[in-house]
Amino acid sequence: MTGDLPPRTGKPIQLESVTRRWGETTAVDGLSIHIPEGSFTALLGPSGCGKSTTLRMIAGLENVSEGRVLIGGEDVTGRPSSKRDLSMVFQSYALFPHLSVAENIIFGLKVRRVGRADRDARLARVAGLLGLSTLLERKPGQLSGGQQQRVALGRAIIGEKPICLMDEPLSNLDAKLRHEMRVEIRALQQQLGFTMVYVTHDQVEAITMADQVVLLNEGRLEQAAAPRELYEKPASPFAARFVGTPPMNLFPARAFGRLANAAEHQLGIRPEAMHLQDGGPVTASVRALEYLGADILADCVVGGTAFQVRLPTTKPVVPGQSIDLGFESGALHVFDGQTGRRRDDLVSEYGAQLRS
Amino acid sequence: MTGDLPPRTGKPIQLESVTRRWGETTAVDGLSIHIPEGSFTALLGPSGCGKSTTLRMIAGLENVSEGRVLIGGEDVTGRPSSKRDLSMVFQSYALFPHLSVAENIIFGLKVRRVGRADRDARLARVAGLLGLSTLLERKPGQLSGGQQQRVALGRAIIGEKPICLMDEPLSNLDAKLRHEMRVEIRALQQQLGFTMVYVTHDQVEAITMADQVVLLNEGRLEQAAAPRELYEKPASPFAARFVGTPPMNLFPARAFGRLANAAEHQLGIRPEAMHLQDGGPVTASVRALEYLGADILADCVVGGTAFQVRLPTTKPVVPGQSIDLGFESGALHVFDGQTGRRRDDLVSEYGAQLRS
Amino acid sequence: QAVDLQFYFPVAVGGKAAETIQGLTDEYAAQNPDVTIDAVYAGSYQDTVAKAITASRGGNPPQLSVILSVDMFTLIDEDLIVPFDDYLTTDEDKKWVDGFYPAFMENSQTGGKTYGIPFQRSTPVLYWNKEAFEAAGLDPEVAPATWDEMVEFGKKLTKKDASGNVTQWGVRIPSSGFPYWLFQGLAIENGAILANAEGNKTNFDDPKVVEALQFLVDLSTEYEIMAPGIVEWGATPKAFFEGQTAMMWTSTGNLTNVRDNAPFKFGVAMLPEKVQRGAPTGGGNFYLFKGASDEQNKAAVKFVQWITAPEQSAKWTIATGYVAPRPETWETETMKAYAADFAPALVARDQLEFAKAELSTYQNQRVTGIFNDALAAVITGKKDAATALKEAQAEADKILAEYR
Amino acid sequence: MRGLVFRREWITGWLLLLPALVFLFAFTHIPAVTTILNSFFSTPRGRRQAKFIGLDNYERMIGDPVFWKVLWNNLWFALGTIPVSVALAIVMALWVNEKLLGRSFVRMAYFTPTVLPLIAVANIWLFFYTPGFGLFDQITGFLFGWPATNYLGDPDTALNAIIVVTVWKEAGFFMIFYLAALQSIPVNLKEAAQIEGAGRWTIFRRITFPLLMPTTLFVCVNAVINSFRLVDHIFILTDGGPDNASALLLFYIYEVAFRFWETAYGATLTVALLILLSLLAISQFFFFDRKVHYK
Amino acid sequence: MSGLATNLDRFLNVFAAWALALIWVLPLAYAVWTAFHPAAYEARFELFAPLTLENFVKAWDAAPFARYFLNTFILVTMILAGQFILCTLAAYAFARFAFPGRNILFALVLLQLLVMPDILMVENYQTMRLLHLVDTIPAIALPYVASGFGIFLLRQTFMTVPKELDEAARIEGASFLTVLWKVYIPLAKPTYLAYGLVSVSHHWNNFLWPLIVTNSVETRPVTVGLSVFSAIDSGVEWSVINAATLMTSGPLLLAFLLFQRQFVQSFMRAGIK
Ligand SMILES: Nc1ncnc2c1ncn2[C@@H]1O[C@H](COP(=O)(O)OP(=O)(O)OP(=O)(O)O)[C@@H](O)[C@H]1O
Ligand SMILES: Nc1ncnc2c1ncn2[C@@H]1O[C@H](COP(=O)(O)OP(=O)(O)OP(=O)(O)O)[C@@H](O)[C@H]1O
Ligand SMILES: [Mg+2]
Ligand SMILES: [Mg+2]
Repeated sequence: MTGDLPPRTGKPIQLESVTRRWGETTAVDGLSIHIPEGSFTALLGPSGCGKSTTLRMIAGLENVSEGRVLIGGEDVTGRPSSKRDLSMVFQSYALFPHLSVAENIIFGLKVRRVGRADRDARLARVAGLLGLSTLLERKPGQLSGGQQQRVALGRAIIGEKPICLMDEPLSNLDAKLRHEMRVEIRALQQQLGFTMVYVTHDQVEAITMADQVVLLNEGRLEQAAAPRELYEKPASPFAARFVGTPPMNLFPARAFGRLANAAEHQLGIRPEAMHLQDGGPVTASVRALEYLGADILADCVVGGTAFQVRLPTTKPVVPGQSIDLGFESGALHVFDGQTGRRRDDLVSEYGAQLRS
Repeated sequence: MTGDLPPRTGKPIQLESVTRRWGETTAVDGLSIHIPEGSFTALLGPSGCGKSTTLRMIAGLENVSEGRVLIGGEDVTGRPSSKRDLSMVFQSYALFPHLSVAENIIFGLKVRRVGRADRDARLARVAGLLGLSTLLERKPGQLSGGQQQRVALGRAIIGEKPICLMDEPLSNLDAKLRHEMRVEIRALQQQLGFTMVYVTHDQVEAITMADQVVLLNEGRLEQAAAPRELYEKPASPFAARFVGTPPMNLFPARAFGRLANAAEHQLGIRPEAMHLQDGGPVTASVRALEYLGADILADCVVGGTAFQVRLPTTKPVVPGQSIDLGFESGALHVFDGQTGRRRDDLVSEYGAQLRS
Repeated sequence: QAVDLQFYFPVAVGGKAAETIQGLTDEYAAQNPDVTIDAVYAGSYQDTVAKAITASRGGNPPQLSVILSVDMFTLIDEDLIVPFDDYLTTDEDKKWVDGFYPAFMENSQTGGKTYGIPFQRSTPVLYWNKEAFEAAGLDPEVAPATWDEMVEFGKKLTKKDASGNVTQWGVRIPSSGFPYWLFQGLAIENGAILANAEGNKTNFDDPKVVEALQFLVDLSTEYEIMAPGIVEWGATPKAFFEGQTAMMWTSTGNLTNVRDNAPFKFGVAMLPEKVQRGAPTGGGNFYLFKGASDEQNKAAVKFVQWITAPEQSAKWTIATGYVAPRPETWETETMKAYAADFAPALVARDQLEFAKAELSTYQNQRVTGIFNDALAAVITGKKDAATALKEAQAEADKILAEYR
Repeated sequence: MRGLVFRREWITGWLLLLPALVFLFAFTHIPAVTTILNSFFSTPRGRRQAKFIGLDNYERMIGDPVFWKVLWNNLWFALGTIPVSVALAIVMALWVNEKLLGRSFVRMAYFTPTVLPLIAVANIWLFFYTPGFGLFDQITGFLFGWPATNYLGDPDTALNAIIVVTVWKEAGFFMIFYLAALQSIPVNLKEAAQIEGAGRWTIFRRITFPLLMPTTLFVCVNAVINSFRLVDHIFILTDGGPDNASALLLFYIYEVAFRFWETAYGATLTVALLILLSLLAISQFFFFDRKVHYK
Repeated sequence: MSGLATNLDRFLNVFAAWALALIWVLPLAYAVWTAFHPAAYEARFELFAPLTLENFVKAWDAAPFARYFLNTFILVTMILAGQFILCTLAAYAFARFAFPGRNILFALVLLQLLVMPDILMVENYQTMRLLHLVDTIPAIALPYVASGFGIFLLRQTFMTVPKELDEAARIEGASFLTVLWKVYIPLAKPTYLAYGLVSVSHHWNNFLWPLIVTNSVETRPVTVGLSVFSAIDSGVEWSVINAATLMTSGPLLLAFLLFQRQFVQSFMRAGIK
């Protein structure tokens, strides 16, 4: 994919307490993150939490109300987008309706006067990669939703810029294509070494692709960590429940008979971390079952708190049944009742008490 | 959600060898499907296979090149959309940019002159359901992508029409919200009894929500069946690989040493249907591992054919290792080498041979 | 039962005129309850003809209208007007017709019939800046009386600045829009008559006309006392006020304007003579339109007689600067007082003695259009006078042939 | 079935058009047909009825040097006004659509030609052009010491002087439509282009301008037509002179029809103008409409 | 570096825009200058020239302007309402309906752009007489209510409205007129504004046809009053003409100042992917 250009390395991005307000709405609130060069950073968070806004501020499309944006160590806060040397996939695609697919994709190359031969070669490769080869002459209006999205993707990757921003670039693709694209994008990114900031609502995507996941909530940073850490050591109940499907089960410590006198902490266990274990520490009654293909998701209840467990289809349970569940000791998470912060110091204590 | 109106029951939809062409492109090709009243039908298929086009033909937005569309038993092929009494979520949202969120949602109610009080009550409920209550005065341009999508959803469900068409209505929502929405939509549909045609690329969505899944491929019907059946008895290799993530592994029968003389059939086993089993029938070498959170996806190879297995994180394997895998006999699928059709008659035979 | 009259009038000298006409008609209506007069302002002269013809063709003609005197032949040709004679039956009436200045009647009668009654009539005169005369060492009270004097004075009056750009011209004879009118002054002074009384023959190629035109061109090219090229009519008074020119030829219709706005003492004189004094007349006449009932026509004639009567005419003249068309008007006390106060007003009247009919033929606008184009071509140096006028004459002949 | 639907759409279309067409026919087309018919007759004058004279009027037109002169003038005029005014209109619209210092004032300035009646404005331009004390001469005299220039009175400059006034009028007029059209261009397209490194000019050339094409088509068709229609100011500024140097076709038609009252010949010239404009404007429309990207 | 270039670029743009604006406003500025100064200062631009309102007084007294303003107001309202309705319906038909004869009919509409209404004055006068409308305000208005210009303009605008919005409205059960009313018209608002201002300006300033088809003070528009000053026989009196022009165009300028902000609306086209 590099064409005749030498592969360029990415640039680091630094946001320093960046804020964006519209009147009374604060979309992004004092956000500070560091995105190392050549890394793949996923922005994750609920709808409306400020992911796109953050991306757009990095791109220079949105004014920064407060704070600074640094790219490659330089303060670019006031620099126009066209001078930031990056590419972007818009959540709304933003395809040029009057240009054909091919022209849309090579738009940036033309702007930069890349030679015709090089341009055509790159176009052919990108189009092949995205399965758009037969559609190059069409206008965006004649494409399906997923095809449009792929064109937007093509426009972003053909430029091989040091920074690439993608806003939910695969949301309208089917699972298979999505998987292929994930692999391709990741391969491309590693090969060319550009810095990727990737907005997604798909956790599998975030977890499988990213070096770093930035979790936002209502415009503020919730946690920035490697995917595995985010999954295994969520910093807050929000992070715990947001990452992982179905979400982590949270119980007030007192929900368990054996912990009736515990402080107001919250205990968390992931549905997939529990398994049927006769005489296991948690005894729950099954309320409902949801068939998921490979597994069954069981809605259970313990001490008045509802939670879910993922069980294999091989061992059937029925609603109304009472089951004993166990979990590995490392699967327990404890969060402070007041601050909401993670309390790893209490894990072994609670684990022991539960099993006692 | 029914307001003061009596709950209306859905209408059945029937497509009779419907075809849609643009010049040389055939987007939908002789498609015949029956969608029973009050059912929840998911349209599934790769990007560009004609899902949206099918939906738009049902809605009357796209001319039918050939064939007929029947709604409630009546031929509506030439009837304008406004007379078809249905609602729709567009893949592109199609929000009215000049109207506020509230006005967008109640657009249809106003058109039908629903009384003010009723309208306001319904709006409040829908907005609450979709988490839009604080955004009602905004214009679509001031919303995030996911918020826009929810407005589109709100506009479609507030009308409580006998038929509701949704084109990837949750694609831009985060996992949590998506899950909630799925539950709400399904509940609403069952409560009001309308007929739902739902395009999605998310199989979990299709499988958990739908009564019937219609799988399209290049404009033609691949399979129409209940989700469980589609997953458990895919009618073709395409269906087998398209449904389920990661896709079903397909092997030429001869890839296995023990079947070296078999006919040119294809054998399929799902990655999650295999498990480590010392001395199991399949001996493969591990190539690479992908961390998925709860599981590990192992890329393996047997007889020159690559395939994937989902393994629990609890039993670690390493690349290069050779592993023995087993599977339940019901997990084997056999497809005819010529026609591609499913050959359930051969399953036990192949199963026995493999295990022998 | 009252007789209804509709009366179109144009305005060519600013707001006062419309007011005065309106006032006069109101006054008449008050005095004559048996007539209602609807005086309709109809724009410029051009607009008025357009309106009158459109309305007539639409079957809705006015009974009376003031239109350019030179349009008489056109209106006859269009069969839109009727002569006054049918309604001027008594001796008194006939005497009344003879009571207008003959120069004005030349454009009002043809074929022995009276089609127009002079009303808002004018004639061009020469205005001069007394202070500029004084500065140039000329007697500020004496205007040039002949062409030669005009040239001589003009040379003295033409001033240049250090870089050779002219800051004050000697004379200004505007030539935009309707150059034939002022040129006609020159032509008449040179003894030429541009068209016959029947309106079907022109004399554009008369050597006297050629000579007059050559003189006009020479003012700029040879004597260099007038700005070259087409000289704008509308900006002429302003140029005079601004000291851009020391003398100007323009209509008596400007008298009020000049009196009000000239920031210096000025004089008004007759146009200078060559072989004779001379000037064209100009302005509008009353016409009676076809399609009215006898009663209406009679009432209209009565109204015309009233409004041209001395008292009314005096008011009108004083308000607008138009030349009162009947000598008797000048005998009224009002006019005498006015003239005593503002002597220049008399110059135009006195010049009428030498004035001739304004160029007017059948298909008048077209013929004068041809003539105007020829004049413009010569003034801008695109053609020489003789050829241009010869060509113009040939074209005019072609058009007028069918009227002979 | 389907035929029925199509017919319903037809009927709706026709019904929507009906009110407008009634008025168009009553006040434009039927009178226009009368005009065309008139061109085959002689001008009725008073007692002489109009009589059928076939193509005589057209022959006369072919032989009329003034006609050819004004036609050439008009073509030159069109060439001088259309490109400049359309280009200026776009530039002006882009400017006042941006965040610009004192945008309200600038916008109002560009709008003045539309608000002020052309006749009145023509008088003002008359002053600007007046030799000696006119504004232009005052300025050029003051700055460069140039002598007085008779812009309107010289056949070589008269038409150009008219062109300047027309450009002034037209650019401000078309600016309004471009300004309105600019509002419907989605911002995110500009953003996408910016991201791709496109500067102002590239964004304009590759994005804004193509998306403005529907308006440009409208403006160009109107510019062509206006270059044959805008004559009001000529009456004041030059009255077509000197020697028809600044007369345009429509001006000549007015002269023939409303000064000379040669209605038949006027009709003939009108027919010529209509044919010319149809060729230039309507065919321009149908040719380009297919190429314009609307949505 | 690049910041400097951008600033220079911006500066040049502002400079050019202002330079052009100053040229463009020159006639208006001159009109204001002369209107508020005595005639002697028509061609002399001295900072401390005495100010006067006399020109306005003179202009106002020259005609019954109060009545003329009322008439003009009624006239333009009538024309504008008619044009908006007729042109909207027709443009909608051309933009979004397929029917036989569409091209021919559109050519007929374009033809109206070509035909100068003044040329048809005599015929139209006859029509008005047949309708007994001579000397009424509707007579001035009628020939202009179906405007080819407006139909063409609105068609171009409607064509750029995203089809999805039309579709979404139809799905919601909106009839074609509701779609027009609730989708096309609001989205074309800037165009309506532009057209409205242009049309009002044009008919506010129209002269010849009103002059010919009306006779009485009760029906005539301000231009007729204004025309009194464009006298031929006397020279041009710029100060009075310009005062009169400012007086008659004043409401238009005011309307523009009020509406100009509305031109810039930024909501457009979000909400569609
Ligand atoms: N206006 C058009 N002209 C030509 N081809 C078109 C047009 N619209 C759609 N198509 C083609 O028809 C096919 C089906 O399109 P459709 O939008 O139905 O796909 P889809 O199944 O909805 O895909 P996706 O999941 O990507 O939205 C696509 O290949 C598309 O390129
Ligand atoms: N122009 C605007 N005016 C006011 N509020 C805005 C505007 N644009 C965005 N917002 C608000 O800012 C917040 C953040 O928006 P943003 O688009 O960044 O969300 P997001 O994280 O990308 O969400 P999604 O996943 O739904 O796309 C949202 O609540 C949104 O409503
Ligand atoms: Mg977003
Ligand atoms: Mg689709």
